[in-house]
Amino acid sequence: MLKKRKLVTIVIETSIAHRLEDDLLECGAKGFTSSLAHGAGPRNSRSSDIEGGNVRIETVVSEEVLEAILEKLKTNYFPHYAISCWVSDVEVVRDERY
Amino acid sequence: MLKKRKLVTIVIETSIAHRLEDDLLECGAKGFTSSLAHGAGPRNSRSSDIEGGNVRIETVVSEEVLEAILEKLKTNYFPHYAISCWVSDVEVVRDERY
Amino acid sequence: MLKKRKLVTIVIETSIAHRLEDDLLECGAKGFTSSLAHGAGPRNSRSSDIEGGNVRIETVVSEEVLEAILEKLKTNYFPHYAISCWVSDVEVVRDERY
Amino acid sequence: MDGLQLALTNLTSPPVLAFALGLLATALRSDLRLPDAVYQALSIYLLLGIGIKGGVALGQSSFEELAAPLVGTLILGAVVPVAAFYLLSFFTRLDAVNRGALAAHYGSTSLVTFTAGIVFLEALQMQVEGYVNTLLAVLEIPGIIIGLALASRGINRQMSWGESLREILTGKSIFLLAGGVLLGFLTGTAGYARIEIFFGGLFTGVLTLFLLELGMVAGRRIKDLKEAGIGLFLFGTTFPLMAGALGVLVGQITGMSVGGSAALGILSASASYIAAPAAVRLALPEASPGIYLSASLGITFPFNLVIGIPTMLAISQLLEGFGL
Amino acid sequence: MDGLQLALTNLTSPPVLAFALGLLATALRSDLRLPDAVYQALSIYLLLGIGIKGGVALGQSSFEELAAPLVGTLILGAVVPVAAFYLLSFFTRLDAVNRGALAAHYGSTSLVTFTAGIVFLEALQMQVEGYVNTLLAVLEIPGIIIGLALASRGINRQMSWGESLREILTGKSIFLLAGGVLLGFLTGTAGYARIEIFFGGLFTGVLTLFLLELGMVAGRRIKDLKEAGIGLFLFGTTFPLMAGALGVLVGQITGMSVGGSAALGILSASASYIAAPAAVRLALPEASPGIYLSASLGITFPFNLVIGIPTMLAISQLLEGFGL
Amino acid sequence: MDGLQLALTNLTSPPVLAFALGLLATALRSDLRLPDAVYQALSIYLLLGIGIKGGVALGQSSFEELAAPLVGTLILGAVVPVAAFYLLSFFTRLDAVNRGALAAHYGSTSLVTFTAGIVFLEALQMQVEGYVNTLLAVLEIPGIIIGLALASRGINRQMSWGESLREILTGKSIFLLAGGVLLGFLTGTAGYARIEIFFGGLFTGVLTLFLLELGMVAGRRIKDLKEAGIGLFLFGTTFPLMAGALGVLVGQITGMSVGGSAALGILSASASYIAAPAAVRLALPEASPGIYLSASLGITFPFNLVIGIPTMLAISQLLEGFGL
Ligand SMILES: Nc1ncnc2c1ncn2[C@@H]1O[C@H](COP(=O)(O)O)[C@@H](O)[C@H]1O
Ligand SMILES: Nc1ncnc2c1ncn2[C@@H]1O[C@H](COP(=O)(O)O)[C@@H](O)[C@H]1O
Ligand SMILES: Nc1ncnc2c1ncn2[C@@H]1O[C@H](COP(=O)(O)O)[C@@H](O)[C@H]1O
Ligand code: NA
Ligand code: NA
Ligand code: NA
Repeated sequence: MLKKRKLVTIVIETSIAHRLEDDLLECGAKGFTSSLAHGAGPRNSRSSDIEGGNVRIETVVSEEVLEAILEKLKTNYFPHYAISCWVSDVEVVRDERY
Repeated sequence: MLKKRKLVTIVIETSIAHRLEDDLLECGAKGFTSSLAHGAGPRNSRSSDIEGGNVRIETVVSEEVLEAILEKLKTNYFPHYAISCWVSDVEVVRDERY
Repeated sequence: MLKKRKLVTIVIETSIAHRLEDDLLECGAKGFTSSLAHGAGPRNSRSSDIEGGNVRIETVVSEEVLEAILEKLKTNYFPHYAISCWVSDVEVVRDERY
Repeated sequence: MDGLQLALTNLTSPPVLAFALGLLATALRSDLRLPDAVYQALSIYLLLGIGIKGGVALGQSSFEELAAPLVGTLILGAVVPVAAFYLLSFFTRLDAVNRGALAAHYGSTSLVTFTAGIVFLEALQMQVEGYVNTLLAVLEIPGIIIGLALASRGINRQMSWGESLREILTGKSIFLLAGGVLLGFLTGTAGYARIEIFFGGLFTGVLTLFLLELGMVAGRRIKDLKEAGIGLFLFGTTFPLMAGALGVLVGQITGMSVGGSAALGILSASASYIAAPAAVRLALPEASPGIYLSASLGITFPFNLVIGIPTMLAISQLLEGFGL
Repeated sequence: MDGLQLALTNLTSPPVLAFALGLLATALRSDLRLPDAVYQALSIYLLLGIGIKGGVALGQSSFEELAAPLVGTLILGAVVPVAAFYLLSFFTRLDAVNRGALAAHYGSTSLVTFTAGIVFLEALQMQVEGYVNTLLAVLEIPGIIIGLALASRGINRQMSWGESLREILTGKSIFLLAGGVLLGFLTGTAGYARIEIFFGGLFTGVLTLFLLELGMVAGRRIKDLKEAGIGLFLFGTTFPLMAGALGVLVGQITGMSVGGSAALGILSASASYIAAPAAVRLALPEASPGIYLSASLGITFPFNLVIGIPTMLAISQLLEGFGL
Repeated sequence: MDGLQLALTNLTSPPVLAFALGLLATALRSDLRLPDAVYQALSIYLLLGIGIKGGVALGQSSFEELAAPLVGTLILGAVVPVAAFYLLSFFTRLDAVNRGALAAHYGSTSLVTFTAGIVFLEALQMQVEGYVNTLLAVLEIPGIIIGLALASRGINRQMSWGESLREILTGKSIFLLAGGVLLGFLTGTAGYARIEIFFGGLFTGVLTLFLLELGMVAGRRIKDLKEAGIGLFLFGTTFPLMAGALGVLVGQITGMSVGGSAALGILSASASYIAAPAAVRLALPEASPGIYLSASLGITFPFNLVIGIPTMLAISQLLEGFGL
């Protein structure tokens, strides 16, 4: 009954968050959920404090979309921005939505 | 030492959040954690923007309680409301609390 | 390509959050992400309401650091504070960061 | 001041401009966004503030002064939603559920439209009775309940009125509004003097910020409008004029001033998009927010800002001319 | 103005009414909730603002004027927590840890009670020395530390006083209060004039909003009260009167006015529920928040709002009559 | 008033003291933290507010009055970033990308420095032309774009200017500032009167709270400063004086008053740390925030607060003496 999907959680400095949200949808994600956060990390070089912290973005996606997202992150985000990303397995009820 | 439990994450429009929190406890959840969020989804038909976004609710529960919650969601929430829900496996230390 | 790590999620009353964040780094976590939250739980004895809710702290760590964190929680936090903690499996791309 | 100038005064008030700026932000895909927590806080402030003002005014008004307008407003609160419900079957092909939901919105009032109207009237040095704030609170609730009652005929399931009513009446918008009236009434002018800078002096400024975000919300809904259809569009622009004119009439008949009657007209013309959507969402999930939000926020709100508000004043001046 | 009227003036001030409204919201299970971020911001504003006012007043007062009240307040800050600690073994069967925690709360002060008191005194056109704001900051800290010291006897583990003290003194409440005093002192009246509308003019309004939420918090704690027991209830209602009377006495002896002495009495009568809980939580996790929060927020705060505040004024007027 | 007193007036203004308090909070490892949502809201308020003021002033100024200063400011906006870019190769060994990023920051302006300057000038009863607020908005944007253009030579990838420009110009800081100017211009003094308490009266108070948090942010960056190197430090303290002097000169030449010229000098001396970092981050990710934020927020901002602001006034008075 429950279907398997991937949950991608991304924490990114505020100034880039809006662009990333657009990119996620472009990669095929059908939705996302964002909330404000702050934190510390190994890099810590960013403008985010001044912009008011980080944004924590979650998106539940299929395997294929996951691939596309990770690809995008690797080219356009990881090299430059204060960003953290982790992936986990989740199950959803209404699988046509994700 | 660590015991298995289920983590249910629900994102729901603000106006319904309070009712859902009550329902979770009624289904047997021993607690929940809520925070403000916003997002986009496939349905996007809701009053939540006007109410100030979504609420992201998490609850760690046992298998049985999970069943009860999903049942409740299916009857009372999924058909009507802007809601997203996913389930994952977690481990807890103090299992009597969840 | 993706490497396995542990995601520790901790919900704790606001007044203790800053100390816990320091302790996490001391235990070897290389970073954390915090956001404001509120909730209900089985204990519900705390000063957090008055301080403005809870803080929800996430940290992605290795197995060894996880052990250290759980140890610390068991001695210094669980007995006294309003705190909830769960652990799940995640995968990360840039494993040297976690 | 002629009609065009009137309209211009209205259109260049800071809250109205901020709403337009919000629409622009969405159109340009700006990353501007008022944090959710702050947006919620602003709406708490606005609801509580207007409630308090209403309560203070209530305490200052004599029974004779208030009785007629109050009764008139209650009648208005019953007639408008019923009229909306039946007129909608003329304008659209919506089912009873959605018509009831819309009736709840148009029967209730919009705090923001009302305040923009007051800003407008004050800019013209029009006198407005303080107790119109009280009338706002009074007009807020019956429309919602009548609308839901009308809609309930259209649903199959048994509606649990008891629990629904509790949820609606303790819902944050109505609780704040009613609680504010209570607080204002009990504290009186002496108490209000101590919080006047906060709840009075800042009001228009806070509203400006709030409308900036509301403009963005409305902007994101613009594509829903296309689906709404021409019937809903016609309803959303003609019904406010009818309901508003009725409101002005009630004001004039019950002895209110030109400005006060215009304000009551604006109240009656306005469609709720804070209290009503929340209540309808809770009690009537079958109704489509795409329809009622598009109509109240997407069509009627801007229509009232631009046309409805000055029209209500014109009608009031006209009726006054008739010696009503 | 007789006693009943006094009490009524106090009870109908906007902050007190907002607290009652918050209690009501919980009782009715309203979904109203001030977002956490906003609640935290309001408390930052209140603490910094009162600190700044205290600092400005400090800069305006001459040494002669201030010396006696300052010394008196420091003595008060030492005596009250010790008295609370020992009296508690008379009233209750609590262990040293919990008695110490309570001593920290009652030895410290409540900004909110104090401000409600000032609102009350000002409504009666009573003059209050500006430096009572400074005394608040002075009285805030010693009580907490003495309470913790008393409690530390009851715990087995070694308390690391160095780190604990740093954590407490840099904790946000105390940092804001002390930092505000510094800022106010350095900027003086000229600088304060530029921020007076913000930190002064809005203060009561912001407090009103804050108390709305605090009322809800207190409402959720009401069931804890039952567990608290009759002893704690008696302590929570009689101790404030004793500590308060002592405070008034100190004020009168050190040459403060009727209003100023009443204000110092209110400070002394009040029990902290912002700074003290945070500090106790950090340094004394063994103590039960269910006990100290129930007592300070659930019992003593409303007691002071309703009875404590006017009583302190009455005592001050009485002592003044004795020619003290 | 001699130099020392001038500096003292400046240093003891509430916003400057709050910044210092924020630095202290970080140094003491306080757990104080303005919630992210509130911090964002404050910056929205400040940007929109200053934009509105600029727009209102724009509407009040005659074309003759404004034309020369406006042209002068545009020239300033082009010259300063280019000068910064080339001087940086003298002061440091940074590559073109990082020099371009710095040029964008120093070519743009700091709202906070500017406001602190205005607070300072007003404390000295200096008259300042209202339209300097307009000049701020004008000076904000060209520097950023020129800086990015200069940097783009240093990067390998193809820069997509179209999309980048859209992202920058609709980015929240610039949108709010420009949108505020529009709103203020359209609403005029009559409309502004209705929101003056909110956007005007509270401004310095809100800025004080904002700087408290900004001080903490700056404090957390202090260790980055060590890595910055002596060259950047020299640039960050001498360039503002040069750019500032140029700004004062432009002011005096274009017929502005002593105070107005000093204000334009302060604008020109200031380095952006709200709009520019966001824009640079989006369009020029290769540049290191550790460098440009350290320079603008860590070095130049405090330098200007303490030395730059009074120096600009001194230069303006000097030039005025020359009869310019
Ligand atoms: N190990 C981690 N666990 C959770 N969040 C992290 C972790 N490392 C970094 N972050 C988050 O990612 C953001 C960016 O990290 P960084 O690029 O290292 O500055 C930080 O501000 C944190 O919010
Ligand atoms: N794939 C997804 N991943 C994460 N969150 C989602 C996803 N889809 C929807 N949501 C969240 O669920 C809310 C309701 O979705 P919807 O009912 O489609 O409007 C959205 O506002 C998002 O916050
Ligand atoms: N089962 C649960 N699932 C999610 N969050 C929980 C759960 N139980 C407790 N919490 C969170 O942990 C906090 C502290 O719990 P407690 O110590 O029981 O008061 C609560 O305020 C909740 O935010
Ligand atoms: Na209506
Ligand atoms: Na006390
Ligand atoms: Na500059």
